[in-house]
Amino acid sequence: MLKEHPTLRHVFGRAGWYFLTFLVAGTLNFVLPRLGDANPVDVVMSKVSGNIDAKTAREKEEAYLKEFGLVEVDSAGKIVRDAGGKPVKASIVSQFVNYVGMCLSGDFGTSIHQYPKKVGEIIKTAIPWTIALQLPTIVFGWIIGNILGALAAYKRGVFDRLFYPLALLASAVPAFCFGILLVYLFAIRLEWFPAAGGYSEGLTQTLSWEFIRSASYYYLLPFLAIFIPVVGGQAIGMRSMCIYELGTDYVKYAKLLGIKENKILFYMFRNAMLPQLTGLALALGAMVGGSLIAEIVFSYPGLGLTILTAIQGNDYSVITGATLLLTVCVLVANFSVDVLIGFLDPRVAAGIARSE
Amino acid sequence: MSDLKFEAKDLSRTFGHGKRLVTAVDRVSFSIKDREIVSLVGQSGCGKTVLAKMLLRLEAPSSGELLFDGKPIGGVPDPRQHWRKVQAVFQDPFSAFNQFFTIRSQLKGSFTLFETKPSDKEMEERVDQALLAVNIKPKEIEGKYPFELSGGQMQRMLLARIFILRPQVLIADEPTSMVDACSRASILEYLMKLKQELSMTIVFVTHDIGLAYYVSDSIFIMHAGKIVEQGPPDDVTQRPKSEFTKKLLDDIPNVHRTWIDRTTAA
Amino acid sequence: MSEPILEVQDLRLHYLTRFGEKIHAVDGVTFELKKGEILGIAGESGCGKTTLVSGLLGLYIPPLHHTSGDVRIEGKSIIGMGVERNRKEVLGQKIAMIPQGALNSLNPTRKVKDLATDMILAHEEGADRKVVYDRLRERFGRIGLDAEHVLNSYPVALPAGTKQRVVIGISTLMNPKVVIADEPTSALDVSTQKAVIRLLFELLDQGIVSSMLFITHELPLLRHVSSRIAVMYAGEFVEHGTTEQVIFDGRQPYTRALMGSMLSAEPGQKSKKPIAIEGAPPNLAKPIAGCRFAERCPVARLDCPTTKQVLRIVEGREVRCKYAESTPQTVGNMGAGST
Amino acid sequence: MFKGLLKSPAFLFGAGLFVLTLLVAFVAPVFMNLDAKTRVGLAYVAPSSAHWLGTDHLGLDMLSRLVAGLRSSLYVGFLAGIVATIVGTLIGVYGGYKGGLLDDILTVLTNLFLVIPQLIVLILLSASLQEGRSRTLIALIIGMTGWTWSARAVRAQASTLRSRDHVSLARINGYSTLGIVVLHILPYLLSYVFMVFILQTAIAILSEATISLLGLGPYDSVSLGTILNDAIKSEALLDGAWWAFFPPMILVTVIAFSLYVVNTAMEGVFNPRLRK
Repeated sequence: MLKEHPTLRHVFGRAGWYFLTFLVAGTLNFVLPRLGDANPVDVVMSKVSGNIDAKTAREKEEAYLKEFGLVEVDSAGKIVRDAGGKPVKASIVSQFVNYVGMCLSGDFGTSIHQYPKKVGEIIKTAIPWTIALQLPTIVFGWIIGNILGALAAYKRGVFDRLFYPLALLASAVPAFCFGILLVYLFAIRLEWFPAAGGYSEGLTQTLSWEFIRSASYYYLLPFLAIFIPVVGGQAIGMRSMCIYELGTDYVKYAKLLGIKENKILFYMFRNAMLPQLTGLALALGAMVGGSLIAEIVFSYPGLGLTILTAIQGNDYSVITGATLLLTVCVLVANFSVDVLIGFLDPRVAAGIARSE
Repeated sequence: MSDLKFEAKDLSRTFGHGKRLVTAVDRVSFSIKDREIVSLVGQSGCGKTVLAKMLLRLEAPSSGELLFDGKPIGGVPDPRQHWRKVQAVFQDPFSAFNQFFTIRSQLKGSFTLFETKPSDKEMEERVDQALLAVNIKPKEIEGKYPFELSGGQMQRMLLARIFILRPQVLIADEPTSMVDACSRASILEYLMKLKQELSMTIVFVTHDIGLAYYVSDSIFIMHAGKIVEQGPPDDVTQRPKSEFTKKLLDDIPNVHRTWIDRTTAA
Repeated sequence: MSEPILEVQDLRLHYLTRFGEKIHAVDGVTFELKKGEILGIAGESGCGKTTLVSGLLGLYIPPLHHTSGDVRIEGKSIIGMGVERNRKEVLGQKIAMIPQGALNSLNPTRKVKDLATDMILAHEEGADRKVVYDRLRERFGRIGLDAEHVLNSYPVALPAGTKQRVVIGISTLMNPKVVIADEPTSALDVSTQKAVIRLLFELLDQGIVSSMLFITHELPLLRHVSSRIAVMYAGEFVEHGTTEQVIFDGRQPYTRALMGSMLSAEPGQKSKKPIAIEGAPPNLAKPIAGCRFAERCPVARLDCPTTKQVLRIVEGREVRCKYAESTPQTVGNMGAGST
Repeated sequence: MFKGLLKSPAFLFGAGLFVLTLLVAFVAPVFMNLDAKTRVGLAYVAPSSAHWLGTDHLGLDMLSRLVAGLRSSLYVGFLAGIVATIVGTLIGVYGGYKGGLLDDILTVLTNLFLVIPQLIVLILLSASLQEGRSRTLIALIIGMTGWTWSARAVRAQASTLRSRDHVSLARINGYSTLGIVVLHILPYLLSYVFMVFILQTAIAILSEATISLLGLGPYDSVSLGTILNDAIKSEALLDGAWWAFFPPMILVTVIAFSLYVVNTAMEGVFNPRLRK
């Protein structure tokens, strides 16, 4: 059946590929925090053990060890102990099995810093903010950047000569630097916009008109901080893609046929856009990473801030939970772009183009 | 030892696997005699270049047998032994040389193949001789890089390399197709000179049946990976047996024969 | 004879290099093309034939510039008419191009019918798409294509021979007065080449196109294609006559060399010896006093490099060689008599 | 070929800008009395003739810190750039030239790590390293996680070279695989690999700044990123102490921008299709 539907086959192929990527990413998420010699529980204990007695400290430590799946647990949920009454350390394999089981049930563990708050809960409040900020920004940035890049390639001359260095500069400015500049200028100096947060403090997160207005007001600066570098980077890529397309045989032929200029521009734009989409899929990870840091500059209540607080509080379970979820988001976004390519590129539809 | 240079039995070469399996050379059998000029004639994609690369030991056969001097080509562990005896000139002389080194140093690089490298002085002398053999004064190319010469000159550099290496067999892959019509004749002249001076066996790979007819003792017509017809040039071109050869000969424009009958075309 | 469709009068074109040098790539070309006629132009890479084509289309995109001379189609000059008018009234409408790389000439992300419709709409604004589609179906069927299938395909799905046909079909949709075929067959195998040339004949015989220029680097091929042949070297026509004259009795030594380089598979060919000509065409940035081929000519005489050569009529054809009358038969060997 | 670069105004501008930052980092300390370790006044003292860029949150001389930070950032950038370029080039050239099963595996791995955000791997690794986080280790980590796109790019280039006639000719000339790669493949990739190196360096400097901002910067030295992190943590932004965050910000941007300009200028010179 799939044979007659190359686009569908492409979609399934990509889905399988991203699932494989997810498995690798998930494994990394498990392995990397365990690479260093720092044991998360030791780190936490060193912070909390100062003003408690030895017994409470040991109970606390054991609770943490269990929470982290670092000790063997019997079927009744009790810690397995050796002859000396010490908890038996879980083998790396059983740790991994435990980890996979928890991930599958959507349980990312318990926060250390905000004990006994569940990690899932913390992330759940942060993730809508990050998606609401980044998704539209990257999509619009991509569209506007591509239009500007195509214009520069087509017009050349003065427009290109002014626009190109600016686009290069915009793509070189890290989102966080741009964010700091915006906060300093428009929030601290001019006081036109708020310097930090996602909405006015007194409000509750409901879908009230007042809340939306406040959130939009807080949205503008972080939006610009991410938007401008994305536009710059995309415009530069699109510009060189379009210059390439303008030199191809099919454009020359279309000119020889007397086809109208704007029609040829449309050909160029469409064909240059396809590799730009592939490029977007590849750059998405870096873009999201950069934007995350920009969120921090604005103390935006998204994942960036969550990760920062977790790092400052050595909150391992939150760090790993947040990064895992972020990876999933990036992979889903990547997959969507790939599916989009499958529908837009007739070469995929004809079953000719690649499916890595 | 027989007087056969190459012998192939059911020789095949495939690329890829599964659904994407492409058979470039499909169970061909042939023999090439010592000091013979054989032409592999076919259109692009017929498998002639892949077959030539197998003769050169640049591609390994997927199945079947390919003997050189009675022994399997892949049997000798060091391929350099094969390349001392079997050498090649390529279609595009510009891409055949490395643009980062002078032509002279690359010609000298051919001595890498020798079992015992001659002294530097002898190498220089032999390069000079080879250059003179293709009618180029050593001074003309002194300090020059490939992109500084014309296509005809570069093709002669490839031939000069053969004069240095003096192999028993030369595989010539479309040596005249990238050269302007005017220079084509001179390239042919040098090839014939090589053949006479070194009493070489030459395997010509070409799409031009006229050229094949002109130079060869034997012609192999290739189509879709198979050798569809082989024999002496007069038999193959004047009394073709295979339908493919007949169509090929019919489709080649020939100034002395009606090619397209315009009265029936309308 | 009927009125000429295309008249080219002493056309001169030059490129302006970054260093302000003028390269005179086409240097005084004159010819006419009548209804139903095919003129072959033969020359090797760098002889100026591709530049000549741009000139004939009226496309002067820097660094290419028009120096002097005129190009007229049905009596009307197409030189100096603004880009937009040139696009609408000339390109594809009066002169159509069949480009060299047909395989890459079709927009890979556009169905054949959409590209063809774009072509028609570019010249007939506001045409009804339904009517246009019927017209496309009719025309594609006429040139031997499975119209319904081909029109609804993307180029990637079509085999090379079909793609070549599609390009020819689209180029000639507006029934152009002149078709310029620029090496349309050089990338094809001989069987497809034959089919393509047959198709070009059909278009001419059916009156879809009025006249044709066939440009190639293979002079012998023109034997079967054109009624007249012009041989081009270093920006000039060096010989211009009927196909019989040029192919079998070329008087410019260069024409002979081009003919001699072709070997055909027939008895008697083995004994002939092709004449080797070395060297490269001259640099066109500098003025050349004498014959442009003198440096490479195997029968050049002492005064050839210094005497200005003009096109003159020798035995019914134009030739640019002072010693055309006595060009020895030994140059090349496609001598007359073997017809 | 490299002469073309010296005629390109964009290249000269970008390279000039970058050299300027090098001068600030390595020549300025020779002429100026810089000390990044001693308190010279209160926190966030505004710039004066004695302290051109004022003081930071601890009352240290900002200019001294900045120069030290710039050196660290450049060190991390170059080291990570070199590691990523070498790893990427080796994997790319091997895969592109040799092909085969190992190439297939490497290609799958490369594409896998290409979509997993580098930042996430950096965060997880740096967080688990704790006190062991020296700037050298950070550079190595950035390099070892950043090679993927350069491997992919180099592989594509190398595989087109593999089927080139001059490589076939080198083979039948009897050159060893190493000889072919060194003499007949790498020279063709040289300008390309250099461009990869420049981009990798720029990206590494940005990456270091990014993880330092998260508080995962080097423990053993100050870098542009840690200066920024200090400024943000100590609320220099809200205090209006612009000298605490603008200078490191500008330096990071100038380095990235100048390297981007150099890279695109090189592309323009080496890739004639973009020229006009």
